Amino acid sequence: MVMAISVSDLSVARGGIKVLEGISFTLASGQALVLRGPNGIGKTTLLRTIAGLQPPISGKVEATPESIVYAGHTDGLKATLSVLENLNFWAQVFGNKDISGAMKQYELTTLADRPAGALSAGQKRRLGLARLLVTGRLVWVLDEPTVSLDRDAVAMFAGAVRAHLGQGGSALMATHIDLGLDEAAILDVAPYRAKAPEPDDFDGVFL
Amino acid sequence: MMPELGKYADTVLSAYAVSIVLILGLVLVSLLRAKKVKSQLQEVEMKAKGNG
Amino acid sequence: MNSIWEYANPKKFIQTTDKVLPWVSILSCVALVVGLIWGFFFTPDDYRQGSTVKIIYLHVPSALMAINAWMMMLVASLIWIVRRHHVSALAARAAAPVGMIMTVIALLTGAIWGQPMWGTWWAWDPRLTSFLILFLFYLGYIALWAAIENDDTAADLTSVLCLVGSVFAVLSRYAVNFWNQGLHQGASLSLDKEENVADVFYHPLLVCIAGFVLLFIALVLLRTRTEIRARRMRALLARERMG
Amino acid sequence: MIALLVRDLKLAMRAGGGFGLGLAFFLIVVTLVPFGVGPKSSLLAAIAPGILWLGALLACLLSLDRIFALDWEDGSLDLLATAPLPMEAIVSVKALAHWATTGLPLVVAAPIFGLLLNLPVEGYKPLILSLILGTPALSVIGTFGAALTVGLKRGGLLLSLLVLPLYVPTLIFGAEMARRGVAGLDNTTPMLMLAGITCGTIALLPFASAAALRVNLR
Repeated sequence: MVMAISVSDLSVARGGIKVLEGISFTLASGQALVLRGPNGIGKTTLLRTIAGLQPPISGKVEATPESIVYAGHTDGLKATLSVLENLNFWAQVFGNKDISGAMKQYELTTLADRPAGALSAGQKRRLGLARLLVTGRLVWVLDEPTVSLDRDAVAMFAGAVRAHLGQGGSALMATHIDLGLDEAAILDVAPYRAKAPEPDDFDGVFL
Repeated sequence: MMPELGKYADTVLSAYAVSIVLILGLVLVSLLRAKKVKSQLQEVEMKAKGNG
Repeated sequence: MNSIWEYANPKKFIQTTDKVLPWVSILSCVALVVGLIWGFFFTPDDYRQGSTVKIIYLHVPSALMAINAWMMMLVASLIWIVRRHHVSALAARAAAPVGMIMTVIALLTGAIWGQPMWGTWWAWDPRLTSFLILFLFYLGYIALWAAIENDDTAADLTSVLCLVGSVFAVLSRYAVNFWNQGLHQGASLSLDKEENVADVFYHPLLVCIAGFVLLFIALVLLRTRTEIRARRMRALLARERMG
Repeated sequence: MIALLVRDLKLAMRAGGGFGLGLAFFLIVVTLVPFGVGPKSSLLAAIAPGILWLGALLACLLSLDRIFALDWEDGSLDLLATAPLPMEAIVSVKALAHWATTGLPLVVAAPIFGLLLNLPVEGYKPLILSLILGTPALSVIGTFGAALTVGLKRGGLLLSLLVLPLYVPTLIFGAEMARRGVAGLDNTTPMLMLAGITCGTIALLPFASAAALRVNLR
């Protein structure tokens, strides 16, 4: 079994304040892991840290370099570009050409020439998720991927994830919706909430 | 005791006045802020210790 | 094994400056009072500039400190970038307004001096212009600190700005020199003091410079302490919201 | 990288404002100057290089906050940061796209505006050359300012305050080069200095911009 991500004793901070600490898990290829936890606990921060957008306070994130692709709350779409152009752009950035599979998977073919600004919220999200397929990367790090998707679209997404896992990919996501992915492991991050430090500890980090 | 400043008295005196006002202003602002922040911190610290 | 970096610990810094700050303050007061009184009351007039020569006791030290303050900020920024000591970043932040006031004093005393000497409050003399640009750099630096909420982000970004700004400040200095040469001949408007500073003026000037240096140190120490406390207060408040 | 450049240029075209707004602003500045200083053609000719340089600088400044702000808002910047492009490359491409949409049109249009301001015939070559050499530096420096202020809600004014002092050397040497050219003097020194500043900023500043952007994405 190949390791996709290995996180050991990770602490992350949002706005200079530690929110989660002591998180360890491993994600093998072909596996999915769903992060659960109440709002504001730091799931987004954790995912951004794993994606390499921000440095951890302590601990390590190990992953094959250039294997992670991140998708956040926003889809990074340009309203004036068409669906095709948006997707083509991301495919080119990641050095790929073929986007037909992604278009088909998320049923975007009929929308191909529509400017992204004229899509509904759910359609935009589908386009955002289709971006994952054209990157050709193995590890998906997804933050609330199913927001504003209807039931059919959620099924589409679940199908895409399953196919991705089947090809040796892996997925790490924060979501509250039951995707119907029985094989996905669940990690509740609530117990890892950072404890407030002692106020007397007047140290280099001021707390 | 005032030295003879001649025709440039206004110039010299205004230069000294402006500079001294600015320096004293800076010192005063720094001191006041130092005092304010110090007392605020003490308050917050009391509260923090009280809670935890 | 007392390393100098020990003082980069905020608590240690406050403890140490508790003892140092009063002495520096008293010394700077003494030096300033002695230097300025010596300069103002007990020096003769210059044969060309008359009594306006007395302005150099304010103008030269403040101009020196305006530049040195930026240098100090540059060093502090580098220390923050390389070693990530919070006190260093906060010291840079604390020094900026002091440096800016020094720049203003240098500009104002220069303008006041120029009025009778050159017949105009302002001339686009290379030195005056450079100081105006330096003032703009200070403004931008302080504004950037004030605009960013997250302290570490602000420290990082202002450090980068300070580094880049330093390079551009030096470039501007040369550019301005070049630019003015091309238009008028700067010699008659030169602010060059060295040539007419005789010993009678020189000794009180040295005392004044020492006074300004000590004043700068005292103010920066005081303001850094304030910044450390403000920072800790924000951290405590944030912790409260968290818990 | 080419994909990013093409996308940015496409966006600038689609939005309509990209090429047009900067030029329109430039035109307005040039139109307003005679109202401010009087219609005497000799005076206008004397200040034409300076006005054109200032106009270029302000037109450039206007569009700076758009360099990263739009990509920041819609999340593209996060995604680009995790893409297989180094941040330095992203920043450089952004600066290039900005130059292509503001600097380049200004260079092309400068002769027409020079005409409006009675620029003497021998002034055109040095003016255009100085703009070609100088405007890339304006874009690169502006990108640095935009990277510093990208996360800020009301960064526009702060951006100007940060960037304008950094523009001083470029403006001085650029305008000086054009002015000396108009006066028929030797302008090799300012030309070399201008070229040096542009090369230096292009080579070094993207590293600072990339560092600032990384900090802002945290």
